[in-house]
Amino acid sequence: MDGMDTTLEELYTQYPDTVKKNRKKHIVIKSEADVACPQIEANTRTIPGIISQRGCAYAGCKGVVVAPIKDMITITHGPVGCGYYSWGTRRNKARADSTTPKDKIYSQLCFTTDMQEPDIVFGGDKKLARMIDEIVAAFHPRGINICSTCPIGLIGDDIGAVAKAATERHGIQVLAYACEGYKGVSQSAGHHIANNTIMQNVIGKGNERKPGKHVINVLGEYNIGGDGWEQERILKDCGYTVNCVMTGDASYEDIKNLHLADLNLVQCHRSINYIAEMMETKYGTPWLKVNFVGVEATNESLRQMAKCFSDPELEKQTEEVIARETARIEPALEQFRKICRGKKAFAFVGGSRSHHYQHLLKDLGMEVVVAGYEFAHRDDYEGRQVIPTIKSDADSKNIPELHLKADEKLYREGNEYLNLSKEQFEALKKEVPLNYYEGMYPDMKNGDIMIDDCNHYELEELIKKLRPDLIFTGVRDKYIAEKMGIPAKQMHSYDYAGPYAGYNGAINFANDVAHTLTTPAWKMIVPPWERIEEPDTGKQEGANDA
Amino acid sequence: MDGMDTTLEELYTQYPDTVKKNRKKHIVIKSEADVACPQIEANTRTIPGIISQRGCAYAGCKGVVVAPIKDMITITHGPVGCGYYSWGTRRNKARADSTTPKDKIYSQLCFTTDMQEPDIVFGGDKKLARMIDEIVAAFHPRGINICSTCPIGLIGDDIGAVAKAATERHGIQVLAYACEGYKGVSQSAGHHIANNTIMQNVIGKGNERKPGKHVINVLGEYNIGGDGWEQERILKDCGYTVNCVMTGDASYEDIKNLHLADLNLVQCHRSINYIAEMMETKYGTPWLKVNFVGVEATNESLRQMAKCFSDPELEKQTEEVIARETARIEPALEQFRKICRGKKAFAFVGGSRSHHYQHLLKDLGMEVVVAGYEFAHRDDYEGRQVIPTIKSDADSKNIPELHLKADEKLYREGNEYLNLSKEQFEALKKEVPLNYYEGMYPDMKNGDIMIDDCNHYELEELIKKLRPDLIFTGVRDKYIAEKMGIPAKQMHSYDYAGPYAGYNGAINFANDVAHTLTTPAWKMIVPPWERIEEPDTGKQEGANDA
Amino acid sequence: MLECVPEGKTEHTTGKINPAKTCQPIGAMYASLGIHGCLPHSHGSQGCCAYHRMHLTRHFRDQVLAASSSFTEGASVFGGASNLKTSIKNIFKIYNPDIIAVHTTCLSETIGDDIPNIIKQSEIPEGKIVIHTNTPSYVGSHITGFSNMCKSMVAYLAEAQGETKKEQVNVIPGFVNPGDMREIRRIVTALGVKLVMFPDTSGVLDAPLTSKYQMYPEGGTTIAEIRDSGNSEVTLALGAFASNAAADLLQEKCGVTGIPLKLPIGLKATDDFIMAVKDWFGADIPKEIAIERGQVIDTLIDTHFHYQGKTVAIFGDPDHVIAMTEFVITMGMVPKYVLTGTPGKEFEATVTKMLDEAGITGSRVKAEGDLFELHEWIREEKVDLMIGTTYGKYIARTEDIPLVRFGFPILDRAVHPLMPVVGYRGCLRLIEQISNAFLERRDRDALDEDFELVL
Amino acid sequence: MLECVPEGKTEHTTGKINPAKTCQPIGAMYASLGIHGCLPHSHGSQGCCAYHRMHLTRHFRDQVLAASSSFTEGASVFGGASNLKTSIKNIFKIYNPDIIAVHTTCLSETIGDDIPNIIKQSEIPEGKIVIHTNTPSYVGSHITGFSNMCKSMVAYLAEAQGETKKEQVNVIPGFVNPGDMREIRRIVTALGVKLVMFPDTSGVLDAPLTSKYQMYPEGGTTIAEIRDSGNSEVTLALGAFASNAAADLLQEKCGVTGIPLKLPIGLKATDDFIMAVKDWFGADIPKEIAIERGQVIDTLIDTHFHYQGKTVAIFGDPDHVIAMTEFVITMGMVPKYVLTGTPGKEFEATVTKMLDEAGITGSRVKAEGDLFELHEWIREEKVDLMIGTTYGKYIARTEDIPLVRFGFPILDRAVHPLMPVVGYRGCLRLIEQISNAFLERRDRDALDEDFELVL
Repeated sequence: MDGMDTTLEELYTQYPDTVKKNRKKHIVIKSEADVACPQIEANTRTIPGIISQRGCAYAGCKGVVVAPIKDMITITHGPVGCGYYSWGTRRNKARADSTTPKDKIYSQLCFTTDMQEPDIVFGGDKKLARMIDEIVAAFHPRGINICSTCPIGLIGDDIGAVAKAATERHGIQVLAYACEGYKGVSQSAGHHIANNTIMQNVIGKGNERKPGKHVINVLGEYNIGGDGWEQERILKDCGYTVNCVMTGDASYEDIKNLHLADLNLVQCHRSINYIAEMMETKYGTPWLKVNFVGVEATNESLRQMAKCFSDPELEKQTEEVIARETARIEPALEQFRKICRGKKAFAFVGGSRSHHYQHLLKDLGMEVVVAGYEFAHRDDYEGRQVIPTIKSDADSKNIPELHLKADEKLYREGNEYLNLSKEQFEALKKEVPLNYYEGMYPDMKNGDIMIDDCNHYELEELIKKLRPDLIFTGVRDKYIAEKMGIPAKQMHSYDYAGPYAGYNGAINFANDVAHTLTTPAWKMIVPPWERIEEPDTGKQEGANDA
Repeated sequence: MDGMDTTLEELYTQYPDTVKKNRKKHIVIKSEADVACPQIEANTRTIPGIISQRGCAYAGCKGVVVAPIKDMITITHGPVGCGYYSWGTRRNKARADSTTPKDKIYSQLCFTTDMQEPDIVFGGDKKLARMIDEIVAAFHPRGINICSTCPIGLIGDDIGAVAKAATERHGIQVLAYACEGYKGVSQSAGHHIANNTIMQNVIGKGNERKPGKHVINVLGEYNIGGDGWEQERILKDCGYTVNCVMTGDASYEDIKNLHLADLNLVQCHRSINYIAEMMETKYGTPWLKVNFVGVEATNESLRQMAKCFSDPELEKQTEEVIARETARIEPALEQFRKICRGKKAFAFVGGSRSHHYQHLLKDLGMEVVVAGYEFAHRDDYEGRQVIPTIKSDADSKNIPELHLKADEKLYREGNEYLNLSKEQFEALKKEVPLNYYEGMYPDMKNGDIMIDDCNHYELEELIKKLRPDLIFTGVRDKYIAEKMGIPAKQMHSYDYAGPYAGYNGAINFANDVAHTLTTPAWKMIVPPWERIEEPDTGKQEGANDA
Repeated sequence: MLECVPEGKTEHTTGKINPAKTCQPIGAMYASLGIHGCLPHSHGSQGCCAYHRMHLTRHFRDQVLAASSSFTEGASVFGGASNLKTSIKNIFKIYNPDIIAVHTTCLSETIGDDIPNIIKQSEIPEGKIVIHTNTPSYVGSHITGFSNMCKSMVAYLAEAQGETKKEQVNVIPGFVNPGDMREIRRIVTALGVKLVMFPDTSGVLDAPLTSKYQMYPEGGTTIAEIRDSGNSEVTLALGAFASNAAADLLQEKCGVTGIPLKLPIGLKATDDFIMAVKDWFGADIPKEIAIERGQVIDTLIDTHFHYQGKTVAIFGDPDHVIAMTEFVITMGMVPKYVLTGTPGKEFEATVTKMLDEAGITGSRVKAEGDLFELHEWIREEKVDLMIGTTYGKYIARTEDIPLVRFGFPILDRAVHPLMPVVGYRGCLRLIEQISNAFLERRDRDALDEDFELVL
Repeated sequence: MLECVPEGKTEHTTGKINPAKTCQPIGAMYASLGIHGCLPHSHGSQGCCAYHRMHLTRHFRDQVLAASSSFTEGASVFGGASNLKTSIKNIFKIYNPDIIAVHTTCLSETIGDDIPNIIKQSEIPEGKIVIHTNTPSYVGSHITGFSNMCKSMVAYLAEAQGETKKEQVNVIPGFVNPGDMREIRRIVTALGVKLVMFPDTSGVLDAPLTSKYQMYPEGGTTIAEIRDSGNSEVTLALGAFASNAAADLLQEKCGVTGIPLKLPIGLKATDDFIMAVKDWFGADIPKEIAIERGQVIDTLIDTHFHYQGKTVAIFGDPDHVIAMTEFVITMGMVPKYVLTGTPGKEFEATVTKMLDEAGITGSRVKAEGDLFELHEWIREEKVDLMIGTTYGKYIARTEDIPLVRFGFPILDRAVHPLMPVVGYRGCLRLIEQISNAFLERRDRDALDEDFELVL
């Protein structure tokens, strides 16, 4: 504990005073002595010039939440880059199904207005409108999203008006997301914007409840590497009807019916908690924070869900699934544990995943000693109880808060959704943390570091000082870690494998981690000529240009 | 003409006297002044040390004639090399059909006894017998060929006895070909050995005549690049039943019924004329030398064939095919002619192909100025009329001549096969050169060179002196020619394209030749720094080792 | 795959569907990484920087470090001067680069931040340097951004010390891989001529993994070298779109003769490159290079029947596509569709001239096109081969056409950034890839009876 | 495809079905081509020479010249002395090589021709040389033949001039491609050590196409160099099967220390090769080489998830297979089946030791095997990848397994003989080929929803 303090103090010395002052607030050492989580600063501006991993509101809105909707065409309104970079890079898998035929899936295409200088000068509204017309004529999509990029807000293009006119012209919904990159302080602003637009315009438009006794939504699951499909598999096995995995492999049609489920599960708390909360307000739908990453975590989530419905058959079936799946994968897991056990990791990933993966790593006998998020809020670290105490600042104020009311027709009480009496519901809430998320902190161990918006310098220093065995991070940090001699796995893309969620995901993950840890090249980094004596490489300089 | 004489005299000067004396006899300049073809020496020993293109008896027997039989397993009895080199390298295409299912085609496998030193010392008979037993047990082939390689004759393995015993033991025909590589002077000996063995052991064993009015065999067609299939296509269109293309895509079953056709067509005169001749003797089957390489040649062959049967319907159908096919390909051919016209070529290939291709080249406006064979006999150059005058020598004597007689049961007169009266038949023979081949010489032009067993030195000199535009040859010479700046096409393998026979073949060939002639790299051989001034490359030597 | 793509010709006049280009700043960032000890800086919202780093990292599979001004809404309204000044101060203090190379974004360009002025007002430690270039995302493409940053290197750094020039050649290599830059260096060095190449990402984006971590790896052109470029006799600008602007400025500013060349990809373009060096410096062609050239000729002749006469769609960045088109013609193939996303009429003029000279008719050539349009062309009339970036893979799969990956970006294969396609050795690599693409396809599609051992 | 191959385990104890080796003489012929100005001569029936030339030509796509004694039945009965003497006389007169390298065949070996004696009786022009080696086809394989000819080069040519040795290294490169030999030369030269490499087919079998034809191209080890090999301090024998015999004789005859090494294919084997040079000569490792090594490490780590844990069948020549097995283990793959056609218990011992050290169990290792047996193993339990010669393509297609072509012969692809697989650069090529084999397969087999842009 003291050691870690010293480590951090050493780290801070390189910083200019203002930076030091700022960054200290973003870093917390877990102390079991503390009763509650110390306050961590989060969702505030990155200091200019600091090499952060953060993206922008557009990335959070279009890249994370909106793009996975498979049967809508998403037009990026702006210069070419933003649409281009967010094309095909997030591994949100999508496939045809009974509601969405193959020719209505647009996941592999990229649409951008590709604004040119005259558009910046004279406005891009007309270009956007024309592109929509051409797209509708050519593709006949079920709906269109328009996501704006930085210049749009400045030049005053009214994408809302364009969307409204197009909706009327074409008779399909055209939605406008004013997710200019400069909004907020990270992707987080974009999540919120996306949540708002979808909540206001799509959810509740449908009226077809899927058949089944227990109908649920999985919110904040983007089906990266097929995670959502593995979750659906398990949930169906337990006896649930999955109404919609949102937005991974989701269709516009499914989202319209989102309010017709009995329970919202929340996987990625950061990116989707707004919808969960707003649905609770508007429709009364209860939500449950779940985690399907990790065997024990999956089991725990399934058991909590079963409790919600107070259905012995469901509970029985759940236990059967848990028993069967656990038994199936345990022998393989045990093999991988031999490689993984005792290894220490850093985790910087996603909107709940730095927390989620701690469970899976625990299954493998590994520990996360440093963890953090790029774009989290305090509640993701400390728990939702701190939300009322979070002060809004200039950056967060410009993201509209929707102040919804209970829907006159559709609102029902939480207990009704779950088919419980009021008393049963109150009892349930004591057992199961409905409509609540406790954050990452409680799962960390004494002396571990929780760090918000970790930057390159901090990462480099922490690696040098703590020498972890493995780093879970994004592609930008991956090769940095590796150049430092530390194995790294991309946890936004799973190094193109997956799924990593659920039982099958645990095996995939364990296998991949074991491979990464045991890649023979790690032991061969030092060339044989340096193993014998430190060579005077300077002497050789320029000697061998040819 | 005089120029060519001088050219050759210059060429000979490098030779030692004995070599000069020998080689002069193998080279003839076509002179229209001569009434008949001057005698050319052929089918005599290659002088030791001379870099010849010739192969051996094993190559001629196993590689050319025997291996293409698709439903027989051919075991090479000897050390590993000979079987290995003749594995998969001749492009004799074979496919399943009504008589031969896929699991009875062995074309892509290689079987060798892989003799080891003890086998050489103590004999390989037992090993061979055991291998046959294992093969029969595993593969259940319809028949087995044993081809011996050089040491077998010397160590005295009696493959005939092994074959006989195995035939009895397994109830399938096991045939022995004593085709040791040193026999004869080239592949030619092997052709003869193969012809003898098949004639004696297989042909005539069957009794199922294929249905059809005019049933024919195509002999000496090995279906390289699918040539045989193109010929079958045309022949069927004309109204023939193709009994067997031998041995390209032929089955053991088909060969047994070879004697049940009405007419034998001979494509490759050298490799198969023995069977044509022996069948004439034994069964009376008439044979006709045909050439399906070249459009005009194909037309001419088809017309001659039609005449043989004196069937107006057949003649009409033949003319229809000729008209249709010629019209179909002519426009494309004309395009290629623009590239090919006026180009001069050398041709060294195969057992009639140096002759055959002259026809196709003529179709394209090209001329062969030097042509020859590796393994031909005088009759291939001069015409079969010279056969009685060919003296047998020590090398040819050791290839047995089968002195067959007319088969008592099966012999019929030629006219009966063709359904002609004797008079009609005699008249036909005046119109169509039945049972005859005129050789290459008549088709050559004044001043052209005909050269037997052309060797590296002669090729190099002739290229330097005559600078042809294109060389048709084998893979060994191809890269030599190209290094001299002359485009070359492998005509044993068609550079892995084809078919080159028939109408489709003419188009393929023209296309490939045009490509080869026009490959842009030919014009870029001289580096730009040499285009400006001849560099003093010596100065640079050793300057840039790194 | 791509069942959603409409059949037949569609009206597509506006925007891009499946773009074949991206925006300027990433090109500037890549160029900046080719200066030793440089930290690229993106003046805009942090999302740009995040995207560019991610995208470059995916192509190169190596670290890409860059900082951002991290605009928020406030900065967007009031201007980014303070963000940039803070950035410069923090970067030098925390990350200690030798030089910061600032590029703008559509955001800061729309705002109209006056970067030179802001830099002047910034705290820059003694001996440290800040340069900048303007890279509005709504003009040109990533290639324009690369070009602009190269030009700014000249504008800020190149100096002519007097009239007399050094016997050395500048090479502006274009937006090519570090492996290509290494190979260009090898060739010029083999010719015995001193080389100043800028930018040079070799050693930066193809850096070895050793026991030591370096935030600024050993590679990259040093500032001293770029300064010295003003004293060179001549500049070879490889690729008009990426390199001419810097060469022109060098001529104007320092009197260094600029020679515009193609990227030295393919036989002719490599000939031209080598002859440019030879002609200017009277360099002798070393045997090694002559052998390599002769091997290319040999291979082209040996393998022509694997590809000659086949039709190809070539797409990607303009300098790459131009050079590849020339090489494909040299191979006897037919460039049927030639497309770049980058705007520029010179592209169409250059390619059309090549086609005319080769007597090839019926091809389509387009600048500022997109892959949706390329797909429409291919649907109208198929080609035998596609040569271009990873983004072509959807079309390749849908239409069952082999794809030879070439250019930037290649996101789904590894090792390629280390393997040069420039020079004569590069020709061999390309011939091998193209031959093999056809041979693999032949093997795949062959009927059993046509499946052959020797090809 | 291969429907005729029986299901299940068959009795196969005798002969070979689909051999994974060929006969000695072709190896001797290949080695001879690595002497400058040499005409190989096959003492036997002309079919051998024709086959060997054809086969080498198909692999190298370059001219392969060799003469034959053109035995007829008479010579087979009475001995080939006269044929050989005539050959020698004619060859020098007509083809004028500097040296003739005679090898025998199963025919002349069975007859028992006494070659040294015949050579002694031959007319050999002043300054010209005839050497020979015995290559009975019924012993060993083509690798043995290569080894024997290398040994004969030493026996006939190598001379030690006194006790003191020169600071130079002999390298016997093994039966590798000319491109490999070039790369070995580059590496040793980069280490600053003078090299005598024999044989050296670079410049012979990868000769450029220029305007001038040379029957004996500029490449190949000169006779003077081979003579001088006796004065070298040390011989590195690359590949035990191909090179140890010559190195041993050189040690015995001239006192040159022989160091047996693996073929420098793969990271470890290249390390060993470079360290052998460094350790003996105290050579400094140039930066260039260190960077290349670091790039290999970097690439292995970057790409491991493309192949790690996959099972492989490796087949071909023993030295190649041994080195590739080691590299495949270095890559974290599992060599499931390891097979050579060449006899030799050391093969099995060497590979088994590697597998044991890597803790890999359940693999099958066999010398003197054939591809029919390999196919049976694969049918019993499939592998993810095959690495070996073109002959593997039938199995690869039948069982739908990707094949990375490696070793000798490769008959159905071009350019490979120019592209080194030795050294660190060779590692990159192999990693690229292996990665791409898996990635191509992944793209091919992916469901539409799993077809991805980034991999």
